[in-house]
Amino acid sequence: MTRSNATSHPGTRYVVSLLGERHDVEVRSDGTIVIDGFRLHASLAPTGPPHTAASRPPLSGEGYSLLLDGTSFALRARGGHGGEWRLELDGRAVEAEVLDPRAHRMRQLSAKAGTGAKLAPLKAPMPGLVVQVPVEEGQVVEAGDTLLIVEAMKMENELSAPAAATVSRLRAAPGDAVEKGQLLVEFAEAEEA
Amino acid sequence: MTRSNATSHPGTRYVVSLLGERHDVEVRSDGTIVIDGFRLHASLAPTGPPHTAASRPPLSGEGYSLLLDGTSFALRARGGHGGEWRLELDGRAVEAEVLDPRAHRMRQLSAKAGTGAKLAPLKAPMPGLVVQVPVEEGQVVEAGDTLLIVEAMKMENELSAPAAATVSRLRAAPGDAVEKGQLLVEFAEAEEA
Amino acid sequence: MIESVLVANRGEIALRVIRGARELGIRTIAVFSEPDRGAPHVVHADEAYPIGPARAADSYLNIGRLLEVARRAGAQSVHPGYGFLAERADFAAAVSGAGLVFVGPAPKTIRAMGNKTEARRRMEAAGVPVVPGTSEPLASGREARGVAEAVGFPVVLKAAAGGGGKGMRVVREPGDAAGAFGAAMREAEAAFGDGRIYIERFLERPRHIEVQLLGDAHGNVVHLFERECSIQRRHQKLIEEAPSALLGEEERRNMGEAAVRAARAVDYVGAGTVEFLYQDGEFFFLEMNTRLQVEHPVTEMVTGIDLVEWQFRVAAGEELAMRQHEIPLEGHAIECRITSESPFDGFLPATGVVGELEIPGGPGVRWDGGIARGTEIGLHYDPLLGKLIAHGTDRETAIRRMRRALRELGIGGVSTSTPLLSLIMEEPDFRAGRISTRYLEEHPDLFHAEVPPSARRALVAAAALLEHSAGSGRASPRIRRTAAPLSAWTRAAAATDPPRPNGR
Amino acid sequence: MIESVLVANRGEIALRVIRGARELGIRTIAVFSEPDRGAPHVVHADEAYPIGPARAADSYLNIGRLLEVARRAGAQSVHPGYGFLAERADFAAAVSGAGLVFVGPAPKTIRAMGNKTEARRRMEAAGVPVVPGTSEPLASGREARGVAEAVGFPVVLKAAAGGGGKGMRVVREPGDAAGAFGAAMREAEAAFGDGRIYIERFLERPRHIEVQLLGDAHGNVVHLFERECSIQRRHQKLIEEAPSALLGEEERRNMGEAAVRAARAVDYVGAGTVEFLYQDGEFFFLEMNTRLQVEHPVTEMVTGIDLVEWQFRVAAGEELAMRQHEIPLEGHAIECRITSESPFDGFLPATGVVGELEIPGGPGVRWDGGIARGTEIGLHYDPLLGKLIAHGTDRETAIRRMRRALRELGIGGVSTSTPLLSLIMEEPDFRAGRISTRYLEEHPDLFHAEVPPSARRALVAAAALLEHSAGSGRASPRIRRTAAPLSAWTRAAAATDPPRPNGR
Repeated sequence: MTRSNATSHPGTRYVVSLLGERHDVEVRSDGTIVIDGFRLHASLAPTGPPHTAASRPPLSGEGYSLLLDGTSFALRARGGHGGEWRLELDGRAVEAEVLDPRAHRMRQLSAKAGTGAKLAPLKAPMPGLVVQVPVEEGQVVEAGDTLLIVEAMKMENELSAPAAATVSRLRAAPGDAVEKGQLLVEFAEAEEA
Repeated sequence: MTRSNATSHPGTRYVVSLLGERHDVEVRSDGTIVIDGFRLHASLAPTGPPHTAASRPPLSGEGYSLLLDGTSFALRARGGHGGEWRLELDGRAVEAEVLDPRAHRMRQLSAKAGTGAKLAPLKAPMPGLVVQVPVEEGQVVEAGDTLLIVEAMKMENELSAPAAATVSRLRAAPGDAVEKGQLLVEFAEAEEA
Repeated sequence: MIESVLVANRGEIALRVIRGARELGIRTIAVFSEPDRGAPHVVHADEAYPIGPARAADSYLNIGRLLEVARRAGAQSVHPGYGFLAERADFAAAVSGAGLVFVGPAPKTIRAMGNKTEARRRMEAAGVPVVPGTSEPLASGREARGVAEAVGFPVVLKAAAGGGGKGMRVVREPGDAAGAFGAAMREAEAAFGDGRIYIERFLERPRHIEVQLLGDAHGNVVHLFERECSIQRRHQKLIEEAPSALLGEEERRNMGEAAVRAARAVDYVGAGTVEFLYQDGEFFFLEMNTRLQVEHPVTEMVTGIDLVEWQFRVAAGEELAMRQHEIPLEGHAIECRITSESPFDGFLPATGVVGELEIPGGPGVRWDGGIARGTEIGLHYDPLLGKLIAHGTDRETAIRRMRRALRELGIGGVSTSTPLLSLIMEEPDFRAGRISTRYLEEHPDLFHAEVPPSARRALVAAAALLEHSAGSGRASPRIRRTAAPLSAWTRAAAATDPPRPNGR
Repeated sequence: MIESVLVANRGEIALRVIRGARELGIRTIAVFSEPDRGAPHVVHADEAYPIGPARAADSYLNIGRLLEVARRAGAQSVHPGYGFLAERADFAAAVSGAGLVFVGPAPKTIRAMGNKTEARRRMEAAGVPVVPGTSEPLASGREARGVAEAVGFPVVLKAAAGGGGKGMRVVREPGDAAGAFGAAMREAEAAFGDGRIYIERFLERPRHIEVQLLGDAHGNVVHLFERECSIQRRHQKLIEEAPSALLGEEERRNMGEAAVRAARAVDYVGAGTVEFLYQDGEFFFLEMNTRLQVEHPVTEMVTGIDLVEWQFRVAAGEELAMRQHEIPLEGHAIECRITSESPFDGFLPATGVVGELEIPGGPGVRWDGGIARGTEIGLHYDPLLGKLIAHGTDRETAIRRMRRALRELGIGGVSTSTPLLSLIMEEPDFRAGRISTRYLEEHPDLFHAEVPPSARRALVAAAALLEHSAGSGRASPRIRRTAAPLSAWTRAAAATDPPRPNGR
């Protein structure tokens, strides 16, 4: 890994957002990649059976071998839409978004317009059956208070408030079967302590 | 397994050619199959990850579970053209051809027209490098005589005559790299012993 | 010998039993619920028959349907595995009543040990130490609070019919007793159809150590040493070892003998386990599991004894071939449970379809799995995908081997416990054997592990290269199978070959 | 201890060495030829570097390039695996010359044993019995014929630099001597770059029994008992076992002691094997392999000793921790070589891309593989895809376990030796231990095994159901993932549920 310097191999630039951080990347035609100013030799090869372009399995990740300055990484990757990739490395799944620099700036500008301080609504982290809802609409809750009990895989899972807030709307009731990502509880602005 | 009898579930008929034999098969809508007059309960299910119709991997076989009157078989299958299937069971690969009865009869009629007694030409059973060709065109060979030596995987493989014959044409010479299935030696009519 | 067996289970344990039976020449008959039609236990059995829809109560717990399949398929015996009907005395009795061999202990033994309060009474009578607590089920949340105050906090509520941590709740303060009682009762009712709950003194930092037993119908009982199963989350075991890193020779012998006394007290026939809690040099009877345990492979690896084989032999009336002093204890084995859970996200259950599947190999590594490419991981059943077991000459070697094997294990398409297990294998307290059932609580850092910088860089590079290769249109996201983009090293190497037009 | 190693090999043995090194905390550096870019040994190593095109002479045999990679990657040692450069004294010398540790014996030891005629002289001097024959390479086909007539037919021609059956020819009649000499010389020249051939008396029905050795730099040498490798085709081993089913205790001790004498005669350091031919109570030195053997896992499974671990320890200068009498011999282990060949078609090499890959698991089973889904099986390298090893309390148990494991093994997309191996596990002479190196010749029926009627029926049914499901257009060959076509049994079962509109 070396500090990047002037080169006769101009590359293609990308902005990669991953694990909450932004990285500037340049993919060069000489088999190197520049990440946040550091240049590395890079080689990526699929390891699974070959597929034709039309037969790429869309539902499970494909295996890849990445060599980065010689260091070997085994990854699985699945492409989504608009530069989204779901990557698996060492048993952990990570979402990445790859944009060209201009698209990234546009995205940032539009995001700034709608910022607020409201607590994000609670969504179901897994599919399951709602067993109990020990709070009511309008109730003030503290961080850690139980909002719902959801049964999944024969275990009860307590979903609790991530911060102090007022419950503005309950979207689930005991007995409901909920899907992963389904909206469960909405909050009003956090109370000042 | 029971002898088939009259049924209210008329099925679809096929002729399956496999391992040199012909089998009459009827697939019924009630979950049974009749093979050469014997009726069995049958259930076939894919075991691999789901693919959309467009993304079926064409280059490697897909796994299937077959239950035949309850007996469990693990197969891999790959479809070809015109009712051809390549099946793998217990580590053995088998080619099958599935035709409707009418197509099968047509096939038989056209085959009868062109039958001859000439020895089939020798084709390369595997890819490799031709090391020696100890016979000449026009030479009379006995069954078991070495026709070519082909090196593959660092071993020499002797290809010998399957029966007495006259070598009519040599299609390979020492030093040639040959593909699997490539024509190597053609024969004239077999000599009468 | 037994000629055929219906395996009344699914997943990795059904496959384990099928393997054991097949090695003995026993015809194997699997059963499957609708979503399990293409599951590995169906594919690997000699025969397989449908038993109903996904819901366990309508399929794997449906005694009538299981016996009907056994009859039609001509099964001579039934193996229950673990979970489902494995500790249901009525099932064992129904199997025997249908003229079939039940591969497990007698109904009266299951009944005696399945009722935790009854088991306590029996153990006290046999001179096996028990944890202070009640012997009767609790009637209400109010009674729970009263009894708890009498025994002294903290206490633990447990399902009388239970096992595996289901219907279990720890209560530290009087005010929590009634609520915990309600939750435990609901879970127990859902899991076992039996909501009875009893109460015990809760040990603060115990180790969970259990002893494997084998008994035959001729009155012989031997123990196969202990397993340490202290690493748990939500009272569910995560990592198990044999032997325990803690016990000395004398403690090992004492505990083994107590376990044998426990088994003799209930005329035990088959493979079973006595679980103990160990704290400060004392051990207390926790419960007896009258079945094969999830973690039985670690015992098999240190003793060389095949427990499933002996379950079948003993069920067929054979006498145990080994006496206590002949049973070896060689090296050390560790098992990691690979579950479909998100360990860094509160162990939330994960679902998906298994894509790529890479199974570790090489010396001293065993994989007991219940999945294949294409297996759908849903929420109907247990989240256990498989078990990775490593054996070495000592604990340190086994841990190093496990770390290596975990790194090789690849399960695409569903989140698993694997990355947490890898971190535990590196953690100094675990490596030193300083563990208790509170290990995970006491090591919260494990759950906030950062992705290391080198891995982060690899992820960034991979994402950029994939997107670059996919092209702007993203219509044909192909990457060449040969090294692409061509590494500069390859080019450098190529440049030492005879000159080429584009050589540098 | 050694801190890093360059593994100068590919396939299953590269992976085996990487696993062993990783467990010791040694950084692993792989090398790869162009077609091996995505191979398992690249994926599983810590680092990997390209070394050239497919042809072994330009990559895996390219000493200069290997040492250049070792230098640039900062490798502290080099492990050669088996094959390729493993028994090339010049490579061992070049590695040492570059200041790196060669994980193997000294160049002079390799040289002494690599030259078969030199080895014979050494062994005779050390009192190790050898087969009657020449100690000098033959100059011509004519000389071959003359010497053969002096020794007495049958004779065997062997490559002086050889091993693994390459460049080997049996001659039974004077007229065949010259032709066989030419073929052997060409093969030896191609395989080893050394066409020298010598001659020996050929034993008609010998067993191939070999002894595993470990030596350290402090003068200690122990043996780890024998392996029986009599089941061979084209002089290439197919099935190996430890211990031999044949040897008695005294023969075992005598052979072990002879092997230790052989090792001491060449100051052996590292893991090595002395191969013997055994016939009618006599054994003869065949050759010594100064490297790890393909079949080393069976020894590891019966002794519990990790041979790769000890290769590294000894190379680092450590003293052997075990003395001869402390080495256990527990149970019985069998290895089956899974090769890309068509056993029912004259063992013709098979090529393809590995599609589905199902690896056996459960108790007593080990898989040492070099393939993954997507691995291209070409003709550039050895056809060994992987090794399946089974261990049990005795030979019968190990065979039953192997039969079970072979049934589980699934390798899609390429023909393998698996179905033949399954048949051998059932064959009465093999099961009774009545084997010799001529076993396969003497059991031609194995190669004409019919597909059994039940399997044929299953194939016919599957073909018809697939075609039926694919439909007339064949555009969308889909089968529903749930049981489809719905089995009549499922329907019958469903009919016992509460009445439904379409229930019967």
